[in-house]
Amino acid sequence: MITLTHFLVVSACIFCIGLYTVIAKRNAIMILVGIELMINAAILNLVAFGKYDKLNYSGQIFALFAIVLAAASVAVGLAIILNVYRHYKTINPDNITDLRD
Amino acid sequence: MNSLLTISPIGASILVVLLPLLAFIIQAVLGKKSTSGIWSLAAISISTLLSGIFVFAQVWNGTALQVDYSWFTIGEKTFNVGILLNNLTVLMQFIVCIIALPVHIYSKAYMKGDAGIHRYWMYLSLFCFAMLGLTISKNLLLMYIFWELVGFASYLLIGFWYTKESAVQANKKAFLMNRIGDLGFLIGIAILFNTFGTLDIVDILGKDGLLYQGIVDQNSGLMTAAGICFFLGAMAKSAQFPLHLWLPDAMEGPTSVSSLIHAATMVAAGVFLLSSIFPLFNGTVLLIIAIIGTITAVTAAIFALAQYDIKKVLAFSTISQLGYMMVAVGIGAWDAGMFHLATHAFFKCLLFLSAGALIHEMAHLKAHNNGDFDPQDLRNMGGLRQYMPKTFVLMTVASLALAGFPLTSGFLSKDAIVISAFEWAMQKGGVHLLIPILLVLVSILTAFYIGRLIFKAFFGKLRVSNLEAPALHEAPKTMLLPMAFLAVCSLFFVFSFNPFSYANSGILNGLAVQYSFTEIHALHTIIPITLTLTALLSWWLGYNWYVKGTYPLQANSSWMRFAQNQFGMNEWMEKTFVAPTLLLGKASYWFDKYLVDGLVNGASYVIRKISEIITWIDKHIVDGIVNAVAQLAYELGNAFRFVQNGRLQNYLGFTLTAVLIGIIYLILR
Amino acid sequence: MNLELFLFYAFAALAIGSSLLVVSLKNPARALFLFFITLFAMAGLFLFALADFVAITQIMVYVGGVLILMIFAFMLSNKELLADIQHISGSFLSLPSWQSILLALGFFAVFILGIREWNNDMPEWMLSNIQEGMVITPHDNNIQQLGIKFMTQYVLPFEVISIFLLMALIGAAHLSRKEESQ
Amino acid sequence: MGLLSLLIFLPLVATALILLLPNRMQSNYKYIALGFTVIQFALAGWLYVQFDNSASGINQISGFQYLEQLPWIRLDLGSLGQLEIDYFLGVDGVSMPLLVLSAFVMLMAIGASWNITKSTKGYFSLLMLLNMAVMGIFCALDFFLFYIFYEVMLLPLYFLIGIWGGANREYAAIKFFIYTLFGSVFMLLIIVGLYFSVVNPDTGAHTFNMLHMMNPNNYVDGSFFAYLNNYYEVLGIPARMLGFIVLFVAFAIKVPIVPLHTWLPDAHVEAPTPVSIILAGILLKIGGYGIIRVCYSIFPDAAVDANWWLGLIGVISILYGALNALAQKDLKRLIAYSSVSHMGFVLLGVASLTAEGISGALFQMLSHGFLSAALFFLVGVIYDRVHDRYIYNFRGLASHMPAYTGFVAVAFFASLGLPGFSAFIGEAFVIIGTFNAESVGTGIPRWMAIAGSIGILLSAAYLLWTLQRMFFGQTRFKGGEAWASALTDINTRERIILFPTLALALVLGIMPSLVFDKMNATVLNLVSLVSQYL
Repeated sequence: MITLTHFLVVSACIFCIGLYTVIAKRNAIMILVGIELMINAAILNLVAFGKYDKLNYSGQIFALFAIVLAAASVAVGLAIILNVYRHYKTINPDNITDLRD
Repeated sequence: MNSLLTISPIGASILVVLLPLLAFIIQAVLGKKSTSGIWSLAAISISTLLSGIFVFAQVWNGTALQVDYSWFTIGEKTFNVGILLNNLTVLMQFIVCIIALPVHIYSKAYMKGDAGIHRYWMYLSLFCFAMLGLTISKNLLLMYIFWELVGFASYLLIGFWYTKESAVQANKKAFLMNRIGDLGFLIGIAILFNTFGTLDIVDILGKDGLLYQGIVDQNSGLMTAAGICFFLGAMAKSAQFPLHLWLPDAMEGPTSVSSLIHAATMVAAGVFLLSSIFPLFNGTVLLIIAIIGTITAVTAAIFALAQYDIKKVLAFSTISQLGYMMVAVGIGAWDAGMFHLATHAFFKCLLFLSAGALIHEMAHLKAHNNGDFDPQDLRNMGGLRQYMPKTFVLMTVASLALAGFPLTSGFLSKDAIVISAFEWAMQKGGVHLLIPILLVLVSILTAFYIGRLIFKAFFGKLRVSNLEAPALHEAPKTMLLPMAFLAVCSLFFVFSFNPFSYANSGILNGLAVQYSFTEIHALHTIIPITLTLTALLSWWLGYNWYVKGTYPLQANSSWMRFAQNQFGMNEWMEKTFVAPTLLLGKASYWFDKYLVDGLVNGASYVIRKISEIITWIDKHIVDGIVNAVAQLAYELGNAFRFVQNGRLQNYLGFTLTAVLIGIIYLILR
Repeated sequence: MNLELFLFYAFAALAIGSSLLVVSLKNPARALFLFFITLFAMAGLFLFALADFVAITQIMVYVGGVLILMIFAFMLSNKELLADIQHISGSFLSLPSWQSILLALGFFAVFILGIREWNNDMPEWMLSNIQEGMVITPHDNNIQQLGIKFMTQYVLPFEVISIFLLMALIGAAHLSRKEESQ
Repeated sequence: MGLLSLLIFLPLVATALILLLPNRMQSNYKYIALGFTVIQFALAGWLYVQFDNSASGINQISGFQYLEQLPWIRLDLGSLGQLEIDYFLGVDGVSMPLLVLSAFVMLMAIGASWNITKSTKGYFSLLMLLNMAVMGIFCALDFFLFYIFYEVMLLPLYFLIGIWGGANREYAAIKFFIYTLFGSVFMLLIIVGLYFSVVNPDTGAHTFNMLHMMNPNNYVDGSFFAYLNNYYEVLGIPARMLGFIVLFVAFAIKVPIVPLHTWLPDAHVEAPTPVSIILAGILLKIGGYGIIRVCYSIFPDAAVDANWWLGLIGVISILYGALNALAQKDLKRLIAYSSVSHMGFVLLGVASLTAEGISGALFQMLSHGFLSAALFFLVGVIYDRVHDRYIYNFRGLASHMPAYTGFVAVAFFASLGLPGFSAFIGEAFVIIGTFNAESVGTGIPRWMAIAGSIGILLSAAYLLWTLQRMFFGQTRFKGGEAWASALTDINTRERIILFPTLALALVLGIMPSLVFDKMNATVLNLVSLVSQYL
């Protein structure tokens, strides 16, 4: 029997890996990848919980919304990354420190 | 205006004074364009005429006239400009005019060709203005003004050749010594103003003057002080011992100036002043005047014996004669003093003019031969009688008058003084007799030194060697004529028709002074005879010594040199007054610079140092605390600064860390 | 242990393992391809949660769209890629930075803690739905139900999200176009 | 707008005009300044002629003329009452001649500034500002207004010395400034003290009106400066005496008196010629004026007590200044010290408290005003030409520059007190008045008069000595031929400036009534005001 806890644990693992990617990776695309991982973990949770809501299908529907949003964010994010790259000739966020004090 | 048109004595006298002023102004405006002196000459001529005809003749032995114009008001006191015409003032004014005129004429020839001749005429007119004004002033303040102006004109004329160092030293000395007297005069004025509230001579000293109204005790210390102060003024102007030092030096001026200012008129102003305010003096002051006069007469006569400079001899002679006049004032016979003043003015002026003629010729001789000798030195002269016979005659007349030889004016006036002095001394008795005896001695000395001058200058041979004597010739007519005029005036008949008795002289009768002593008839015969005989004796001696060449004394003996140096008084003065004053000046400047100013600068230094200390405290302690706080904040900030490194991921990491910590906190709570 | 559970563990292990590899690989190109596997595994996991349509969408959108986009973007941008491939520097795996690991592990611990707590106290609505049998079963026609829900109950979010998607795409296109002025 | 306001603020218009005109019209500034000062002088002269001789001034408002009184600052201070500051102007016999003198000296100063080239804009505008302040000081009858003008005057002077001065100008400027400020700061304290002690009898408010301060009835009983029931003491000095001393020191610094005079030689020597002229001609007079207008009129009781010391200070100033002058080798410094000496007569005359003495003192101020201005101008003449004024570097100038020497001689003789010139009248009457003082009982002994007269002798000594050293003898200059060609005789501009000055000295010396008539009533009133406390 696959319980909810199984999903949650897996999703926690994926989320933490995504978190790590976002913080640690020195490549903007990889950061995007990390974000996608975290979104996927979230979607997994949505879907897992959605199993117990047959009346509204809310889990699956919001999972779909999230997928769409993720896609949009990736599109925009990539566009930004391309611009950044054009501008700084690098996609290593460590080298882009305009926010620095 | 009216008074001027009708030529009242007052108007005329004002005109007499103002004409030279006008000449002075015209000359000043024209400057170098006018060298002829015509303006000055015209002014003094008209002045003399006016003074003689419209003033002297009108007022002499007539009623005294006076007029006042309001000048200015200070507080409640009004000061007037007044003119007083009485016998004394018109006489003085007339004397000044009558002396000034020949001198002007003489100067025309004497000063011819001098580069500064325009200044000469200007100064001379200024002097005449001041001197004439002085004579008729009714107000002491006004008199003081003219008194100082006279000194100023004298200053200018002494320093006429201002490139000559000795001349400018002399005029400075003259002015400063006169200033001492002037201060006495000023203090005297202050005392009178303080006592009487007015400075009007008539108001104070007139018949019913304030002096007699018991405002102040005549013998009080204040009045004595006033008398001494005025006498101090007169001392300086009339070159009385010890303030006489300026007069011999003043001979640096042109000789014509010396004759007018430093022999005849200005120096006599002191006597005139004392005569004008005579009632002011009490017994003490008069005695002081007499004593000082005697000392002056004696010392100056001694100094005159040893001088070689012809003008210096005459200068000391002037001082000595002024001493006589002072004695006359001091014994109360100021009319005799004025009489002597009048006669002395003529013959001394003549002596100077003659000396001027000699110097003129000697200077010509020097210039002609490119010689190197002092044209004024008696030792260089001699035998001039052959070349300048007329000058010789004129000068001899003047010398006789100076020596008091009968038939001359000097005989009359000198006798008047000496006899009066004897009478006064007899009255007082005792030590007072010393004064007339000394006067007799001076009279003998006078005869001797003037004889010495004549013998040295005119007899024997010209002592300047290797020169062609014929370059010498008689003085020009323009010079001789005024001299002749003065010579005539040096004879007895101008003053009295009786050549042997001064009692009938017009001046004495006109001034009519009430003597305090009784007349002793015997003296009136004894003294003139004694004086004449001793004078003759001294001339005989002098002739033997100087002409025959049997000079018995060491010419360079220390006594002679001592007398020539005026007993070293100049040096003594220099050492006692001038040097210490200058030293005091230097000391006070040192004090000012290093102590007073040093104190100020020191204070500023101290304040600067204190402020530096405070600045240090402020910078390192007060501000230090503030800075330490700021530093701490900075260091803290710097410590956490790496947070703000611009790396998105780090931001995110920190945010998440914070969230994580928050969550853990919530869990553990 | 039945097959279902086994498959679940397999998929889970695949997802976690591949994502770990994605993270630790130095070469981004390889990482991206590994990410592909992760997404497939995730889609598989969705199936176990009875969300077949979501799983399909996941594969279509992510694998067919997003990932291709990423690879293209990567190819377009990263000139260092070739250099990285040519000079394989250091280890095969990139070195993780310890702070990030700490943070990730921290979060993981918190999650696990949360899950454990959560098991003891399930929410009301889940318990009531379980009791009432309102639970999706493998026999339900999910796709039909989803379509009905989208067109009825969730029509407004649906329209909003479609417009949003349009905006995002236009925005992305605008951002990524070459600026003509330069 | 009253005539006095016009007189005061005319220069301000000139300042504005000068500041507004662009720099390329630089050469016109001096004409503007000259034009306005001429108008001002004419106005002052007209006021002088129109001045009613019988005005007694000092402490009666009816004795002042050309009065202007406008409420200026009225501030309700709650429990402290109303702050009452008036714009109150008026002149009496003391200030009227000084106004004319100021305008005249200003005219001279502008004439002397003709060759100034260094930033003329600033120079002339500062000069005009100074002009305004000086005029204001002589006209102000409100103590607050007086103080404002007094302080405003410092500023332009500081810059004029500090920027356009000689080698050591910064030192001199700061010294001058601090000296004066030192005095005036304490003056402010006394002004405030007076303010709280005096009430305006009409409004009942405290007032800065100087005329009210002169009336004992206006003092609040028991206030700090009250006449009656006043037991206040500071360091054992009674309050009113303290007030007198502080005010006296403030003005005495300006006069200057002897221990406080050291700013003067430095400031005079370093200042450019026109500023020296103004310093000597006007600034020193402000001190004397202040002593009469403020110290003696407001604190007559204290003045009477302190009289002996004032006389002594006067005598010391006379002798000390003269002795210092005797030791000087710098011509300008010599004249600066002679100023100290001559201004000592002013103090002595005022201290004598006799009509003659005070009149003499005022006359001496006027006379010294234009004579010292002329002397500084004359120094400026040779300094302009060879930039040297060391006495021993010149010899026999008389042959080289006869006209110049003529002017110098006249100026020297005029200032050493030759009768016929104004200084004589001033000094003689100071001496006479001081001598009289003992009879009147004002506490000035006679020996002070005699000691003062020695100052006259010394002044003759140093001036004649200078004349002898610099002007007479054979011509010889330190700078040789270069100097000989540089030392051209005095030019027309300089003649135009000097001639009226010396002529004025002569005219006033011959007709002192021109001045005495105007001031007589005022002086008598002052004497009667003060002598009731004798």
